Amino acid sequence: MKLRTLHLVTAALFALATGAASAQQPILISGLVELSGTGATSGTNFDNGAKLAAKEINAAGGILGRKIEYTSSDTQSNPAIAKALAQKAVDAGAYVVLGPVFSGSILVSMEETRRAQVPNFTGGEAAAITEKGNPFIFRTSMTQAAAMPKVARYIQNNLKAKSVDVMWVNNDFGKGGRDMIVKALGAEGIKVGADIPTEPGQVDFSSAVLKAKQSNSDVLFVYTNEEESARALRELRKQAYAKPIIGETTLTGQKVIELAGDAANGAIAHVGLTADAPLAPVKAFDAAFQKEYKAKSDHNGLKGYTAMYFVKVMTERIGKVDGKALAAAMHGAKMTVKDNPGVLMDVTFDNKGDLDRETFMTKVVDGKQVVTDVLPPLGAK
Amino acid sequence: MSDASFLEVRDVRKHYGAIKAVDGVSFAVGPGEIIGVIGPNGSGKTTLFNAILGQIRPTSGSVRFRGDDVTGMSPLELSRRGVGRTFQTLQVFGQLPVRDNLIVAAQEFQGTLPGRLFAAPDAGLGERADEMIELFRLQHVARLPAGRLSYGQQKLIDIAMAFMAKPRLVLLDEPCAGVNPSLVDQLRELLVTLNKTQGGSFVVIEHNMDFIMRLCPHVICMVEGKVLAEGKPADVQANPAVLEAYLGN
Amino acid sequence: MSARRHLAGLAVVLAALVIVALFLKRSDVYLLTLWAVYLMATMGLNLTAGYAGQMSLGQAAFFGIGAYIAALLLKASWPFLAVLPVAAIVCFVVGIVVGFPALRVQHHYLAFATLGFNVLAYLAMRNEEAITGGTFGISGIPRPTLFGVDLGGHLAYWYWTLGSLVVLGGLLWWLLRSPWGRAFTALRDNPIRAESLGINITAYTLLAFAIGAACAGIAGVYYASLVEFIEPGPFHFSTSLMMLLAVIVGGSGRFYGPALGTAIVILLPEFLRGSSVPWLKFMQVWYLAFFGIAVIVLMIWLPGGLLSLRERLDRKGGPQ
Amino acid sequence: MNDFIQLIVSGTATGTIYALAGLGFTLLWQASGTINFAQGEFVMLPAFIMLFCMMAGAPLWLAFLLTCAFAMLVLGAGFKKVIVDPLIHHGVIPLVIATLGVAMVLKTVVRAGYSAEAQQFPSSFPAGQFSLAGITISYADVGTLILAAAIVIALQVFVTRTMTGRAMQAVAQNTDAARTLGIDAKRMVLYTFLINAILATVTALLITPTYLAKFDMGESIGLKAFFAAIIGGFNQTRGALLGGVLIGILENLVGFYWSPAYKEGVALMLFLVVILWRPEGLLGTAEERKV
Repeated sequence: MKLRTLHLVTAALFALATGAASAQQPILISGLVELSGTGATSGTNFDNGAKLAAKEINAAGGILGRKIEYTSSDTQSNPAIAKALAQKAVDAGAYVVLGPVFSGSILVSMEETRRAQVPNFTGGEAAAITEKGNPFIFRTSMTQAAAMPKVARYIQNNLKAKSVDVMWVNNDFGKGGRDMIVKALGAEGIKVGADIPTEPGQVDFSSAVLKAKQSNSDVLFVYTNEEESARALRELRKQAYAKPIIGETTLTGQKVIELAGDAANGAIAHVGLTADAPLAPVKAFDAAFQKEYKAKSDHNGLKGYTAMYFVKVMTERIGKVDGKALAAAMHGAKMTVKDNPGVLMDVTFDNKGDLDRETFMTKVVDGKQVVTDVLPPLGAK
Repeated sequence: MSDASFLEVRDVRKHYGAIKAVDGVSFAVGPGEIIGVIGPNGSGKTTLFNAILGQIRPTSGSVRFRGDDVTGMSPLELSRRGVGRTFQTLQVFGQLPVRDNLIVAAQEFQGTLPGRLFAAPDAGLGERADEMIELFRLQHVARLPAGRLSYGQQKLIDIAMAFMAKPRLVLLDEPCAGVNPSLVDQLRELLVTLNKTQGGSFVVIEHNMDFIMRLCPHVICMVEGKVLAEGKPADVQANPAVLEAYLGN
Repeated sequence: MSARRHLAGLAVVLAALVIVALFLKRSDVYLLTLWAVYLMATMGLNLTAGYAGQMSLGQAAFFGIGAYIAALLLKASWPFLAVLPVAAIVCFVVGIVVGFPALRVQHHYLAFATLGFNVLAYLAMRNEEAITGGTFGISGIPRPTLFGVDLGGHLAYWYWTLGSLVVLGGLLWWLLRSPWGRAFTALRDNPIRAESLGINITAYTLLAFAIGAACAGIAGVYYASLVEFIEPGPFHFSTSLMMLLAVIVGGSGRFYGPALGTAIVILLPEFLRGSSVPWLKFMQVWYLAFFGIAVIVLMIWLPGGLLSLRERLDRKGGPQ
Repeated sequence: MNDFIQLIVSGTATGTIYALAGLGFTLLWQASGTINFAQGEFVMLPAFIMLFCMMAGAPLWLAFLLTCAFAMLVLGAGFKKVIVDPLIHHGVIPLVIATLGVAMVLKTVVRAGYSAEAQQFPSSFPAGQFSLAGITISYADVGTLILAAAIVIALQVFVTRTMTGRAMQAVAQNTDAARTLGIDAKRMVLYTFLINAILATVTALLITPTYLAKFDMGESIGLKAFFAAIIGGFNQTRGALLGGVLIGILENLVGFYWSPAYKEGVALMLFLVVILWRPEGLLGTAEERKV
């Protein structure tokens, strides 16, 4: 009798111990982010978003009862370093890799995560990322290929423009967007007027704006990073450019409005995911982010945040911490805000790793980003 | 050719605006001759050297060496023709060991440029360098970087370098400056030895009168860019104009 | 240090690099390889700037030219060993052209002239999309198979790069011991005196540039094949600055200076990043500030670089 | 034609900014043979100091004055004492390398210690613009131009017409001779460092509204400033102005009439042409190669 009791107690203790052990063993998630170099702003936002989500999830009990251990490392915006860090993350036994944001870096580092069969969520928007048939790569935002047709359609239907000038920044982000918008405008039968490349970090936009003024097209499409967008808007205001100015994602962002001041008023942009979206979960995110980091999140913050929640939702759906199974389940996955507020908006993934969701048309009014239209997902007809 | 000298400087002028640093100097040097150039500071001696050696281009006048016109030729071309020099200030390669300083002073005269890449590290000049080191009594410091030696030792290296390639003509700019007086005699004997064993003509600028008088059979005195007197050392020294130029200053 | 002790020391270090790699993680081996690749370029820069005294801030451009040549030719299925001489020769020729300003200007002017070349090369890499792929770069660059041995694995590629580094280092060692090496030093220490001794300073200046550039071109080939992707970013002039600082911090004009300097620039920040010790973590954010201070302090107290430390101490304690 | 003039006008405004930063380069070079690779960061740091002062509640003018004092202390006297003085006798290169180190330190301190993001900065001039014969000119452009021109002229007058200025020039041309004339050479060199620090602060005040306060804002401005100085003539105060304006205008013309892609290469091309054809710069006087 005594002996049996002892056995029972030991067994119970043992079970408790192992159970506790597996509950305490954290899930390792590695972030590869641009904390310095040219991508510092994007990477820092992405990283902060992911950190915030991990904190919330852990506070609510973690994933399948296990805590998330999120560690981020700096790629210095350098692909060679990103590749090394991806190997390091794999060596350390990461369950999932988040980032990098820069397309140049992710194109290199995703080869490493693919080799190790670790799911990789990226902030990159270049079309090429999901065209390589890599079953372990997933986006956290809509591609330029998906966004630009929406912009072109808006220009056609709402602005009734016959010709458009395109001002873009000559980096992988700007060049990719420029190629896509030219294609999308062509599909709508809209003529492209002046094609105006600008340099990253460019300060003087007078000749660029003059080119746009001279070509006399109906609309100007601006696709540059935040600081350059602000400078372009100021110069456009200075030279009294009177036509509609439309952009994608960055143009009406918080940072641009802050930097451009009055000159941002009137700018229109299509935004995939914005901290100003008129949705309750996004507003909650916005408040939490501002409280945590004393700054407003840009779209990259939302990318990092939602990526972490995608991992949580899908891991709980498959019921185990298994990278290969997670990757398989992600293809064709659908997540709704109703069940999982952390994903912020209803979202679906296709079998290439691209995602689809509602998007917004925004406009800057009195120094504030205002949502003017909600555009349905591409897949929804 | 019998009349034509080894080195012939004819009416060389170097003007900087209104300043006439060298103002019509002519002289000739025969094979194996040692000529001294004296004169107060600022009389244009070093400028004359630089104009002869292609460091600066003379305003007018001509320089002929072994019958060829070499006026305004680069120092590189002149060195190829067998003209060596030392500078007024110390000019050794401070980071190279003494022995390498001597080898580098002659290696470019061995073979072709590509050939030297594949040549022995000492370019076949090791023995010659050791000879010079012995002659100048530098054995104990031969492996040290030249820049770490005393001024007098560096000066000796500097002079030895000018003779490494067995030049036909050497122009020495103040070889005694900064040299310990006890070494001056040794230096003069060295130059005499070199003149005898190697041949070649020397032109020496020097302020040390005793040194010049005992070394050079022929002396030129320059004042304000012009040749004031020329001839045997004793004659030049006794020339009243020369005395006045020195004392007048 | 006697020649025998030198060789023995080198053999020990090389053996350590060979053996240690067997126990390292994949990512650490990759970083070691990256160090070896950058070292090829900084050893070349050490010849140009350290031995011959021609301050060049354009080394990353040659590095990039080599990498782009490799990317294009390797993707066109050229054998690796055929790509190497092409990259080296092209960079050698471009190096001669870039060296020309050095004949007219010196020091800081030269630094800016070569930096200007670097910026132009960078702009061309970004804008000449038809050749370079523009800002998207070129991906899918293969790793070589040599004599039937596949060098695609991380260890195989490391040994291949290390072997190549030793060969390149040997060639440079031999070159520096030849009369050319002496002429380069003479050119740096005193060009005017050198010319009066028959040293063709025009030829040697251009050669110093060209040989340094060829080394960077070779390094570029190994880089492209290592990372398997290139874009203009790594060939920005800031890389040239880091390469020059690596040479100077290690000890310019000292044969092993670049090895130490490159390790400090490439390996040390990654080591700090990987560390979990709190104060080292703090260092990773502030790393560049400390590096900058170290550079200033070195310039003031030890301008010969870290490798001159012993000599400096010897001299202080010595009879002089 | 209007376009052309518009490009010239805005190019001139940009160019005067390059010139202001380039002016500091030439001053330091003339007085002490210092090549300052951290010149761009010398503009960046005051921008952030001004921001801090304003965050603490100071109005712009007060922030500017406080920052001037700070800059003179740290970027003027401190820089000279700690970096330049110990290194100046070792030749140009070690000092160049050390200033590269200074640039790295300043950038990292701002980035790691404050923020990697661009911050906006208030303009010292009223917003808005006016049209003149079809050309739009902003008040900021006019203000920058006038202020920059005034500074260059004032500096020229100071150097050539005042006792202190002439003493400074004497030191710049021949330190030893100046010393024998009883000029306190050390003090004169210190003055140039202080003037350079103030120039950098003024440049920061003028450019930060457009460049935005960011840790790496100094990179491009530093480079352009140096090119402006060399193109104009390194040993001439007026040279930097000519070089800067030339770069500003040509950049705009190339960007508009040829390709914006190579706009950033304009300064370099001009620089390469100048050093190959006239190394002393357009307005500079040749310096004899020292034997």
